[in-house]
Amino acid sequence: MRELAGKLLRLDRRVIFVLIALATLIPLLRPIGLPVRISPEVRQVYDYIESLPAGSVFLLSLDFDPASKPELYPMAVALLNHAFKRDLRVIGMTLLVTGTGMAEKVVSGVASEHGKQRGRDYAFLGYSPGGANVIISMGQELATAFPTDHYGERTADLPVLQGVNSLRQVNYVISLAAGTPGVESWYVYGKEKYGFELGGGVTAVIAPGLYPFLDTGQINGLIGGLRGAAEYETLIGMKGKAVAGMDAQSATHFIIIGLILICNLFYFLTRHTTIRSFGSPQDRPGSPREAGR
Amino acid sequence: MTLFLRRTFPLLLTFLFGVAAALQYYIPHPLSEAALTEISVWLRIILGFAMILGIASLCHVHYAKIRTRAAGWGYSLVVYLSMLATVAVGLWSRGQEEGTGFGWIYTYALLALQGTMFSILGFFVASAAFRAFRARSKEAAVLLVAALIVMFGRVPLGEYLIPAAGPLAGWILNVLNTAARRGIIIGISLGGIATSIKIIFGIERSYLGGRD
Amino acid sequence: MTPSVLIGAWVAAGLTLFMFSFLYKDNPFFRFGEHLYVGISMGYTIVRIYYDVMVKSLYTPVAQEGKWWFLIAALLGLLILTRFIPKISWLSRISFAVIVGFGSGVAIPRIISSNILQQVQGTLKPLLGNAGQPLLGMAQFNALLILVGVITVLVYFFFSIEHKGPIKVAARIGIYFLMINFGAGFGYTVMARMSLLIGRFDDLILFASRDFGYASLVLLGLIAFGLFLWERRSSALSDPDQDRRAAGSDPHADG
Amino acid sequence: MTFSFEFRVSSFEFQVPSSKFNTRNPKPETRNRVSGRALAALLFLFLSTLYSPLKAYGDRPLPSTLASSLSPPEQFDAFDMPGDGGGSVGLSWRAAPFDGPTLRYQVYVADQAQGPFTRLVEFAANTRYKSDVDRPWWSWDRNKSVHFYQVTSTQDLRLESGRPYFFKVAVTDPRSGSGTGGMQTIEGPVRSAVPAPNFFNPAKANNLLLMLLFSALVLIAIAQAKRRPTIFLRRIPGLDAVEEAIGRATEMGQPILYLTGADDMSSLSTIAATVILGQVAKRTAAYDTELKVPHRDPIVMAICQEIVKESYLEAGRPDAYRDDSNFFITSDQFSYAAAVNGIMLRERPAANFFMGFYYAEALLLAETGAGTGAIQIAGTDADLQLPFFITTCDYTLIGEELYAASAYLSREPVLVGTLRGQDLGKAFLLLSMVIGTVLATIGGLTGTQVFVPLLQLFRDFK
Repeated sequence: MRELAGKLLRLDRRVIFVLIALATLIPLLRPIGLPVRISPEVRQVYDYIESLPAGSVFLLSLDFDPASKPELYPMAVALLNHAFKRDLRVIGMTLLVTGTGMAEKVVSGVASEHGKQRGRDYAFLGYSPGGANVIISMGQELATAFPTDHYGERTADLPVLQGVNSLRQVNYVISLAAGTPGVESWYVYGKEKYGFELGGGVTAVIAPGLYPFLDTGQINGLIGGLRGAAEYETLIGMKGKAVAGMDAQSATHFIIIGLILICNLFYFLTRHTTIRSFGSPQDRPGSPREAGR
Repeated sequence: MTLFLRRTFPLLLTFLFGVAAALQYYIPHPLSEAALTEISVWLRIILGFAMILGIASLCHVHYAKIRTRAAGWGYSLVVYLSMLATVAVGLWSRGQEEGTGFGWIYTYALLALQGTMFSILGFFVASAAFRAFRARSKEAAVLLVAALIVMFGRVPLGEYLIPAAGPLAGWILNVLNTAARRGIIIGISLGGIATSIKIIFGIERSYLGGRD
Repeated sequence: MTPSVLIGAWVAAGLTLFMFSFLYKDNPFFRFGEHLYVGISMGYTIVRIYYDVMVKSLYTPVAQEGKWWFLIAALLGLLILTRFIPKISWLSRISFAVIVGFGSGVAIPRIISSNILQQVQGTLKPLLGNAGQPLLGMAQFNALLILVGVITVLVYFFFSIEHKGPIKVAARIGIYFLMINFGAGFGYTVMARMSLLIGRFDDLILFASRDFGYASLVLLGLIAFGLFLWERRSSALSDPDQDRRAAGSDPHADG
Repeated sequence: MTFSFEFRVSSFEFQVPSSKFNTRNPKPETRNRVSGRALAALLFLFLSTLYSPLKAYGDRPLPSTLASSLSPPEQFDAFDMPGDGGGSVGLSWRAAPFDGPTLRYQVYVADQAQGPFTRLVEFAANTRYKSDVDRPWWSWDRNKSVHFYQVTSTQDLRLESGRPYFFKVAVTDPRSGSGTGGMQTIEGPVRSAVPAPNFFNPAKANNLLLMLLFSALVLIAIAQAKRRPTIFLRRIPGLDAVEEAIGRATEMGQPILYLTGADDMSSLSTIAATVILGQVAKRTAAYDTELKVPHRDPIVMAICQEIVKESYLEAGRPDAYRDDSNFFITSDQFSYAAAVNGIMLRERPAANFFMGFYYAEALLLAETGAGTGAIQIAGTDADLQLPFFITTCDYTLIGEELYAASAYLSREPVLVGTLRGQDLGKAFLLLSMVIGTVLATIGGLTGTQVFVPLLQLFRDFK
């Protein structure tokens, strides 16, 4: 028994790697949909979109590039699904040139899943250079900031934008961001002046920094990280990438926790035997010689 | 005269730039802001030139391997070829990434390689945790328990099983963790300030190397 | 789907698997990926430096905006290159002096602002109830804990005082705080690292779809087969004992 | 709240000993009577010096809404905002007895004295006082009886430094307008100000003071150490291991891998790492062990070449020095990590040193190194990466110990003196935090503002 325990303590790292790979892969292929507790800040975003009557204007600014895709892309999918389900008029855009292709793909992809038509039910404006200045000029006149949409059609002619001359006619804006320009820019240059409601979706890293904005009502809701995206998917009843991702998170965390518990159990079993390297301080169990190849 | 140029002049420059850069922080005048931006551009330009040193070193190492047919010299050839190819495509694309071959290399080769190396950390946190988190001593036990609670409380399943785990993990992170981090940060700051002062006053000059 | 995207998917999936093969052991696929990565990243850096630094930050300001003083920076840059000529290589010190001096000077006030003042300020909280609050609530208890933590950790870092008596006790408590910090930091980061892994696996799953010609699956099979062949060849060529010891640094596997 | 009252409160607190929590008793008393008395004396000193800025807190006017007695804003003044980069003007005027939530102030601006004036802002008459501005007492009169509004450039108005602007303030009563058709508005005088950039931001004076204090502490400690070179230093386990690691590499005939971190030469952690490299190189020169230093920054590489060369000279082994022991890989984070991992797996260094600042690649490097069986010693001030080094390395220099390491390794009085200076700095901050917390607690319990000026010394102002 002790021998076995000692052997397990010197477990080949590659066994752990396989366990982690499986714990990630299986939930991604077959999402279990483990329960996720919905936080109020995510629910606020959901409730606000629920409260908008059909035909309201919803602007989604996808202000992120491929580096933040794992966290923010599922948010975009979930929000677009919700908006199209509610028959909102959806406007997509981005403030980051490197994110343009990805943003276009997600907007048009989700739209076609819901049978929505470009120009009539939704628009994708694409990218316009200038960062936060784009928001300012959109506030004055949408057509100045985006004379044409991403596909080269005049924005003024798009049926979906009838009656929408500037940000003042937009009901709800959500910025999905991993930094600046992002949620803060939309607040400072947009909401404060043009009076639309603003929500945010951000990576887990910058989410803590935005809670002050939430407390003061500068943004009405916040979706933070993959977890926030999973909460949103749960709210709209869609088991998407984020839910699958959270399942994988739970699984990998529990694998690690389990491994630690087991190895401590074995450690206490073998502690009093003379297995090399557990007694002397020079040869600490954490030392590499034990790692095994 | 040369001794002055070789030894004293650099130290003098260090002192002048150090003091000026420190005082800049207290000067709100636009000129001082402009100077700061200007100098950071300077540093980028200097680094740009210095990169030639780096490229030379890289090429030298791999050239030596190829010339001596050292073990694995074929891989050194891979370095040369991929570097030259990337530079050629980059110049062809005029440094633009949108819809060019250069952008293609960035998206499909560089991002994929980078993302994969980064994600290997996911495996490594697991194996490091398995090896290191053993309750060998009281300190190690504290480390272990803190890690377990935080890991448990961070994922939906953990929070679902033990609802208190989430808030407890949050408390550990926001209170106990903050306290220790503050201590570490304050200590680091003092060490950093002391190093800065030694450099500015020419007490620490090993970075200049040489004896003359 | 355009051919460039399709080829891109195959390349990305292949390189991803090459790098992951490192988890098994050092092998030719990983070595190829590693060296390719170094070459591409260096090439990318060269191009970026040429356009963003040399053209945008140096040539344009000097030639078009007349900012001649940027030439001083260029001169300092050239001085660094004197390291190629041993006789005058001491000139490079002038540039080092500027860089190191500037770095040290810039650091001091900013460190004081964000790492001392802001941290001390965050610690100075009332330990007993503020007006309107309970005398000893959770907030006060936390403030006390933070104060104790900061102080004991600082005591631990004292170098020139012998750790005995009350100092020793405080330093011990400091160590426990440090351990909690390390444990919590580790546990907290696991999630972020796993997110990256999930993102990577997501891409592989995407590339394994029919649209991409089952790229991930085909390549995974090929790499596994390649590794099998490589293992067989290397164990046939070297005696088993040596192989075990030097697995991964096998000279016979070289290209 | 007057001076005598404040002092009475604090002296009362210090003289009545009582049990811990049932009365609102501040901490010092429960600890030590003597220090309590000393504190009281100290307080007295502070209070007497702070008397003048404090008296202003008392006389805030009673709000009343007698609309009939509207009068133009008094003591209206426009001035360049102190301690800024220009482009901003401050307006202040005395709070009137009729100020209340129903009345409103309007601020107008023009670029000529005759106008035309445009309205900038309108706000309730019981808001925006000088005391609302978050500036320290030494650079701002935090007066509750003076209204204040700061004019800065907006989209519609560009305030340029160096030219005059004209301002006026009007007080208006919106209620009076509802019935009679024209609401009662009374304008004040026109004042002008020239926004100008300043050469010193007094709000940052405490920062400057701390910088001078720490500089002096370090320099004095160094001077002292030169005179009395034997200073006690506690053990740092990781440093004892440096020798052991080099010894083991020599025994095994394997190289030593030394990394200087991810940052460039202007970062202090990198500088510390290069200084330690010098000490390590002296030993490898003496033992004739191969040293490998892969780099991410060409300038750091060049400097490290100088340092290592110098160390070999000092150790009397210039012949053993090789220029390519410092070599460049790439400046990209993860390709560098991949290449260093490759070196670890193929060349099997017997000892790995990770000094300097690291980002996410820390675990990638250290865990691979752990797998190869090398002795690993890390030293970093990257607090986010410390957990990973702690769990994967044999020894880790935590935060400040990185900076201390060179002093330990060289034992030069100058360097050891620096440690003393750092300790003095720590002691100072430690005491400030304890005293500051006590004062904040007393302040919180009694609701007094007396200690605010003192506590502001440790606040970061921009």
